[in-house]
Amino acid sequence: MEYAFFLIFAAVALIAAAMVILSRNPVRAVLFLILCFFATAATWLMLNAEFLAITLVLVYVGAVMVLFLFVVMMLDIDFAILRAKLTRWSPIGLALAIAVFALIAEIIEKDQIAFGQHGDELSKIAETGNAAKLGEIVFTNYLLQFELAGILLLVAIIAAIVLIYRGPRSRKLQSIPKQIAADPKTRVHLVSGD
Amino acid sequence: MYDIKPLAIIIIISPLLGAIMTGLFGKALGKRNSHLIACGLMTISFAASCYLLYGFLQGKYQPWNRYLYTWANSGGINIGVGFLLDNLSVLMVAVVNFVSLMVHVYSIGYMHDDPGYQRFFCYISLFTFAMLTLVMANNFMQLFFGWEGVGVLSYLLIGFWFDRPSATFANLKAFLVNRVGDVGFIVAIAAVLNYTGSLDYTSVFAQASNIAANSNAINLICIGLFIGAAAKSAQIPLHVWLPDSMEGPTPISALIHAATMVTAGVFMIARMSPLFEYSEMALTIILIIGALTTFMMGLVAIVQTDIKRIIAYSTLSQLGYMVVALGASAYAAGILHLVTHAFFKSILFLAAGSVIIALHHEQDIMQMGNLRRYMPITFAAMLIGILSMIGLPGMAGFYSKDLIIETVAMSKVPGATFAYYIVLFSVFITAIYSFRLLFLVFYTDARMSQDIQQHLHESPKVITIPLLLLSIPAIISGGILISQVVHGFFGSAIFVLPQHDVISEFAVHDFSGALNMFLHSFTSLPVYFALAGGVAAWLCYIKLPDMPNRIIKFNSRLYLLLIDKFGFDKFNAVVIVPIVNSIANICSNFGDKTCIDGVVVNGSARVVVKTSGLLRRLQSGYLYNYTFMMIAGLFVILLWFFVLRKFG
Amino acid sequence: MLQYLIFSAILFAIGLSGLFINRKNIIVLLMSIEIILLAANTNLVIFAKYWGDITGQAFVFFVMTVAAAEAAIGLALVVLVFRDKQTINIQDLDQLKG
Amino acid sequence: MNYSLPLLSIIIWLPVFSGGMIILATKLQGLSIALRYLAIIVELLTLMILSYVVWQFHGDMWQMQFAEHYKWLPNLGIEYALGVDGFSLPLAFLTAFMTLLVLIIAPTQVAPKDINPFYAIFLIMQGLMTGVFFATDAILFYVFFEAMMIPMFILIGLWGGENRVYATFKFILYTFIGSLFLLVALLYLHFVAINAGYTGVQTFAIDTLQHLTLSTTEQKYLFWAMLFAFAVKVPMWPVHTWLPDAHTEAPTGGSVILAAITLKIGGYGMLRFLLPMVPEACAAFATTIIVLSLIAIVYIGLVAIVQNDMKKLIAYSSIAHMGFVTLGIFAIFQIHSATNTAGMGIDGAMIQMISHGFISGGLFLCVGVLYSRLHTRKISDYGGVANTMPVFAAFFMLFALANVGLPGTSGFVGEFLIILTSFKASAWYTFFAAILFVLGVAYTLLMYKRVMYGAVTKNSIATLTDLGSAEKLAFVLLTIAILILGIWPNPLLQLMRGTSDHLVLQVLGSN
Amino acid sequence: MGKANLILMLPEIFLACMALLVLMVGVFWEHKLRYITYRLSIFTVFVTGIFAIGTYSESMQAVINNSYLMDNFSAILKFILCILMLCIFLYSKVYIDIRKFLHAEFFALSLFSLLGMMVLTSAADFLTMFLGLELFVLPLYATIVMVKHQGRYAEAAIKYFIIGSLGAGLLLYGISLVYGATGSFDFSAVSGVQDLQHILQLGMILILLGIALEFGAVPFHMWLPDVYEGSATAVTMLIGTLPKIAIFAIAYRVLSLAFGDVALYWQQVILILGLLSVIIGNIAAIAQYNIKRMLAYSTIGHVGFILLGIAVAPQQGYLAPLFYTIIYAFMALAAFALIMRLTAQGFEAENIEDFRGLNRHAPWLAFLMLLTMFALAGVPPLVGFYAKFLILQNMVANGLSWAAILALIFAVIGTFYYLRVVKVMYFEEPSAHPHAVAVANMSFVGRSIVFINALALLALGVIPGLIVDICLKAFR
Repeated sequence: MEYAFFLIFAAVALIAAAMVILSRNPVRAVLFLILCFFATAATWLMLNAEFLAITLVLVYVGAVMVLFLFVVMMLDIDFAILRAKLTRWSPIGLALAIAVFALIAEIIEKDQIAFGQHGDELSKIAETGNAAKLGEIVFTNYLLQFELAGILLLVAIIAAIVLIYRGPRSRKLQSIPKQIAADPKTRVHLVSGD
Repeated sequence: MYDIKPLAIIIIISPLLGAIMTGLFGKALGKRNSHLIACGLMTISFAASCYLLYGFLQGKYQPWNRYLYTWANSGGINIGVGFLLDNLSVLMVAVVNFVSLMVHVYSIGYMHDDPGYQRFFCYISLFTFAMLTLVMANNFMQLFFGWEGVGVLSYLLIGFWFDRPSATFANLKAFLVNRVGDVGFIVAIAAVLNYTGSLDYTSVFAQASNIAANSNAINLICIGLFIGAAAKSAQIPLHVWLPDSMEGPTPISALIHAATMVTAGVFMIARMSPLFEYSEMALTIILIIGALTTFMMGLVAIVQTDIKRIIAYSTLSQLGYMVVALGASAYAAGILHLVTHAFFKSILFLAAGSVIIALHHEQDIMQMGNLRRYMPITFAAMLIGILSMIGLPGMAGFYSKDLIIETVAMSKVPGATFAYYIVLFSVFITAIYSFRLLFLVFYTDARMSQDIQQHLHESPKVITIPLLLLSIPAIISGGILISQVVHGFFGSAIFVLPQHDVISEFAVHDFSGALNMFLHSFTSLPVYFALAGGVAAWLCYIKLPDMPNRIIKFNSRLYLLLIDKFGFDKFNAVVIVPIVNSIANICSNFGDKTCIDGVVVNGSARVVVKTSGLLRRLQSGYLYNYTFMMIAGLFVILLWFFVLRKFG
Repeated sequence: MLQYLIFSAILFAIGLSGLFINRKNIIVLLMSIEIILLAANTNLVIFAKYWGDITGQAFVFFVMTVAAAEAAIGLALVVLVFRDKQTINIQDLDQLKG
Repeated sequence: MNYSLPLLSIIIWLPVFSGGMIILATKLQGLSIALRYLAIIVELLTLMILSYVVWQFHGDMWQMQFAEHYKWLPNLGIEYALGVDGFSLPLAFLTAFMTLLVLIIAPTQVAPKDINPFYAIFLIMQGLMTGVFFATDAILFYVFFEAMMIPMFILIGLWGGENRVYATFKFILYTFIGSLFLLVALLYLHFVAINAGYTGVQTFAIDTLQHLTLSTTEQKYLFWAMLFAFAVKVPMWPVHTWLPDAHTEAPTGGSVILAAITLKIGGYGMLRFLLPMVPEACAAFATTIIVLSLIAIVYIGLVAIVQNDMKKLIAYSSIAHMGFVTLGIFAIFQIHSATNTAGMGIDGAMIQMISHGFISGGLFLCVGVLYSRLHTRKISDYGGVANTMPVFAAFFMLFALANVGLPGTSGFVGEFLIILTSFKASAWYTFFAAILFVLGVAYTLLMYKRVMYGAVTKNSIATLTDLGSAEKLAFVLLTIAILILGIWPNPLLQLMRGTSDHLVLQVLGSN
Repeated sequence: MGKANLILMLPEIFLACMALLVLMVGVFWEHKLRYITYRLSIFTVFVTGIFAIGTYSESMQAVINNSYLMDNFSAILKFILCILMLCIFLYSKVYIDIRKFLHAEFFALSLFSLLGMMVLTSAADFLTMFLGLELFVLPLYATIVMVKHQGRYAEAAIKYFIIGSLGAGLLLYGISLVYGATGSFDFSAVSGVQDLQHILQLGMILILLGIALEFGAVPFHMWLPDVYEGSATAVTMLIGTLPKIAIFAIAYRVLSLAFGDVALYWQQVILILGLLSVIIGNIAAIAQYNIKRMLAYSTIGHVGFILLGIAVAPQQGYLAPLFYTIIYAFMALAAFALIMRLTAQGFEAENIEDFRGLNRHAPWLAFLMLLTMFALAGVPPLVGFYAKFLILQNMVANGLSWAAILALIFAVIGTFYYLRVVKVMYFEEPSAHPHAVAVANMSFVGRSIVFINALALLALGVIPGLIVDICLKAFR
């Protein structure tokens, strides 16, 4: 049962992911990505990562993806130009992607890895709520890293501001001398009738 | 027992000093002082050498062999600079100094108006120094030093008038040909060192019989040495430089290209007799080459029209005689001919020089004629020279040449019989070209322009006196020296194996004093050959002047061959030079420029640049290309790591 | 468990291929990177379960922070590029090459 | 022997620092003349110290004398170690001597405003090249070996001919490619030394590296690696093509130093590294090297004949003459009988190097004299110069004759000794080597003929002025050197007697 | 996390606080006191450096929660990072001033980036490493864009960003796999792994490649030239120097602490990457006309050498690559600083042609550039030689003479393009438009330090023992 769910969600996630890179419309791509995240979050739930799954949905889908969507829409993009067509090189790219995957899968498969080889601690933790446990670790063992992550976010904020901010826009104040000095000849353009 | 070291040093240093003074300070000294210094120092040297020769003739001095200083000590071998004075070298020294002195004096007159006056004296003094070093050397290094020294001075003197293209062509040719010979020479010297472990004459000669055990070694050494000698003494086929060398001033032709340098080869072989004796092969080659040179060059001399070239070819022919004598192991005879030839050939050249000056540098005998009326002394000297050369009984040349012919006849070296007939016949040829020269220059009608004819007069005293002084030994030296020579004057200096010793054989069987030899000559063939030659020349050039042309018409092919000098020059010019040139061009253009530089050096640079351009194009600027390549790289590395490495 | 790993590997491969198969839109590149990070995160979650070790999940937590930061900067850059060139076509980003 | 002063260091660094100072002070216009004299004084001082070293030197010893050891990079086993022996001393002296000549003649060659930097570069270069000869630590050697390329590069580039850029790059890349193999070889030897139990600063000492036991395979690889470095410098056929270009494009002084000194570093390197370190491989490949040398002699001799640029011709002639050096060095491996006479080959090679320094230096100076007057190197632009420049003609002739190996000049001594040695290996070697006697005459004197002889047909030549006093001084000094070495080479031979004998013993063993 | 440990972290803490302070000061006082943030930043870096070297001690090695390692290595590297940062600030003050981005944001971002790099030098687990890496690259993306440089900055930044993120992705995926094999993020945990070798090694390779990507090694090098060219010189200087040290540091940590036991597996990979980098970097540089682009390719070549050093480091020690990295950073610093010296307002000395005939106008500048170029080329007696020397020595000692020769051949080919710069400066006539040398494009202090920087390449060449000793101390 769980396996079937996994298969369904995995399939959805993968198809969505594929559509992200294949879709011709960026808005759709973002939406597919959101779908992909949702589906993946579902699989995470099956892996006893409830808190993370929720976070993924909340933070990613709720914030990051919306940001994406926002940017896509805000930028006045001529989608016609961006309509990606599969070029003649695409098969090679596809082959490469498949090859990379096959290789990774082949390597991983050799190790005969399976759940349960080291017990199932997480299920037990999940019963008490893994958010608490996670918080415990993050604020003790990984305090330093937590601080760093904080700085990282600060940096991201600064960076984003620095990148987008175009300096103080001059306020539109009335300039009396300018108005007085204005010459009608420069202001009025006579357009010939024909 | 007197120490003769000071004498030796005086002899050798004087010319060097003269050269240095005239060379470095010539401009400051002025012409007059320069020639006074040069001639004065030569006189000192000559006097010392006469004293020395006298001492040796008297038996007052013994052969003297001493090192002055160590030139190089390397690899356990000591190479020194020193002198070997024995009868052979002392005689040579005297001859060289005498001729050199005469030429010095003669040059005062001959070179009088030349802008390079001091330079000339510097050169000839330096030449004398080099020649003396060669002669007095007691080891191979020094021999080579002198050998090259005379070669270089010859080069410089042939090219003395360096603004003449022909002169600079000739001197380079001379040096080149000599260098070809030096290849053989230096290989031989190296072989000597290799087989004997020494370069010192005494110790090398002491081991000669040991080397002889290895016939390859002795043959290599002797043939190598002979190649050197052949170049210096202008034997076929390395003779081509000598006729051209006549581009130099005439005194030079007399000194270098008649009396001294060209005979260095002969001297050297005589000096090396202890080695040559053991190499029958080398002796045969020497014999044959010498005989061919005698004959062929004599023939060429007949058709030449340039007065100096005729004499030059005659020199070649006479050198051939000497070489033949060496080949027959009659080293003493060769040396004797060398001495007498030095005198009479100097006369011929100097007299020719006198004629040339008188005719304002006209050298074509077809533009001369009847000069005996205007230049009696020159004529007399020339006549003496020619008579001596053709071997008129009693003259110096007679004794030496007759001795050669006799000894060759006795020799049992393979090829001796062939050589004998050739040298015998060459007597005839000698007479023809000699008399042709004499007749065309001094007899017949004057063919020079009126202008010149009116100003014809005998040359000044500085020119005629040396001529006359040289005439004396040209007449008497043979008669004086013959019995000494035949009776082992050279003593230990020349070594002959008993089975080769034709001179002793001659001394025992046929020789009973110079006078008897003179008398006896009228019963032998050579004199009649010479006479026949004289008559033939008389017929052709005085009695029947159109005879030569008829002969030419009759056998024009031979004539052309002779005009072509048997084609040696043509061969060099048409075959050797172009081949060398084209090989050089191939090496330069194909080898260096195309292959090494073009393909390897610049080629690799081009490959790098091409690759660089390719990489530039790969760096297309498109992000997806970058990522594609990165991921492809990632894939390849993973593939290699996990699959191809057969890991796991 | 292998299927989970393969799932994330496929995600990873899709993410990678998104970087070069797409030739037009920079935003898709950003999304591809998100997919790659997602694959990594999924891996971490899988292995956290395998080891029964919560630190794996903690790592994911941090990665998500980083990813958000990256996304912010990335989008800012996209905006910038658009302002600069009036396009976000990858093929127009070819001034720097060679 | 207790030397209080580090004489060798002074000899190296005095010129380098003076050169640096001169460069620094170049801007000060008022000092221009003073700096020029400073350079000459420094040069003379260096020569005096060197003469003192020569005077105090024991020629019969093979050990390094005047040795200096200072800590430099103890962690890496590298030491600042200097010393002289019979090989390095004459070459160091040659370096200083030739630099002096270049300094003397420089004012006639470069523009007055350039003279101080020109001097400075030569002083620096001299110091570095002397360092190459004095270094007894392999890495120190290598550092000097490479470092001297920098001033040379700038020198040719700044004052060279039209094609100088190509020439400098070719030159420097060729040399770098060569020397990288040397570096790797030295590192390998160092590695072997460490494994053999050497520690500390010994691990890069040349002396240590000479005493390692190496397998035959190792020797072979090391041989080729080191050979390549030195073969480029020498240069041997077929890695010689940098030389004609570099020589041709370099300013006169540069050509002089290139020909006189840098080529010698190759030969010196062979004597110092190749032979003692990998004797077995040297013996194994001797035939190859000898054949290459003979090709250099004959092939390059031929190539030289058809050159129409004087400097190129002399450059090719240098290659051919350096062929004798390699021939002499490697012929000793094939002497079957009486190996104790092998020293002659080494001696010959050394003398040939010294002598070639003088002669090629002289010839390049000659071309420089002509170039400074007519600004062309093409042979066909000349003709009949002897008419207008008789004194110059005399010197030129002397150098030309020395170049063809005339006995009595230094050119003969080395070639003679090498030829004598080569016969002990094979008569054929001697024969082919002796061919240079003919080819040498052909190219040298043919050039002389075309440049100097003949009638004056061009206006430019009719107005030539003969040598100035500076040029005369330089030529006289060179002439004296050439003649003394030619007439009495024995003192020089005795100077390196001990070193040469020791090398033979080291390489061939006691027979 | 005890008190003592926190003191050891003083440099980082101080730096982080000061960076924030700079930001605040910038907001409130910058418009009044123009250079206050600049001065504050200088002060910060200076003091941080002192604190960093203060953490050096002969015997101490402190670990914070298995994830942060304070030892001599980190102390010395942090100190060097601070020196480099200080130099960059000093060099580029005027440059950024006339380009109007001398603002708190620039300094704050630079300081945060420095913080990230300092974290990297001390990181002892994968999480810290990952965060450090991100912390140091993210500000760099932003700084590229801050300086509106010839309209290509955005392209450069986005390329850097995408590829940097790809690198982070690879790294992260690799980390996840290693975590899968070990169950821990500590570097030290890796050594105990018995089973799951494949996963471990796949993870290891991916981590290595991620690091290689940040390094700019072939085949992950393609971002480097574009970023170098597209950034303003001050930023290129930043990108071209410090990160190399930080990335070397993390490579050292990961390879020695985590993968030290399985060195045999990764050595070959690194060797191949190194060789490829040396080959392709040097060859590609030849065809360049833009000097920054050329230096980028040359960087690839140098990175190749560092990787070669790393490849043999398990046997021979990390001294050689560390030495190389430090020396390289200083050489690159000098090179970019000298390029900066030729700039003027509205003019960037970008093309090699701009150096034409420099010797005529500014002999000193030309001479310093010459020293730098020869140093980069690795010609003795300049210090670049010893860097190569050490690497080669290690390679030969490891039996890789063939690779040493191969690398050297391409290094020699690389000499060509360095010499071409010298050629242009010395052997060619000045071009039509004058050099900007006369313009005050660097403060006096900056100029003096550039002078010292370039001459040090020569001086250290004469006494290279100094830096070698420092590097040796790092591993004590």
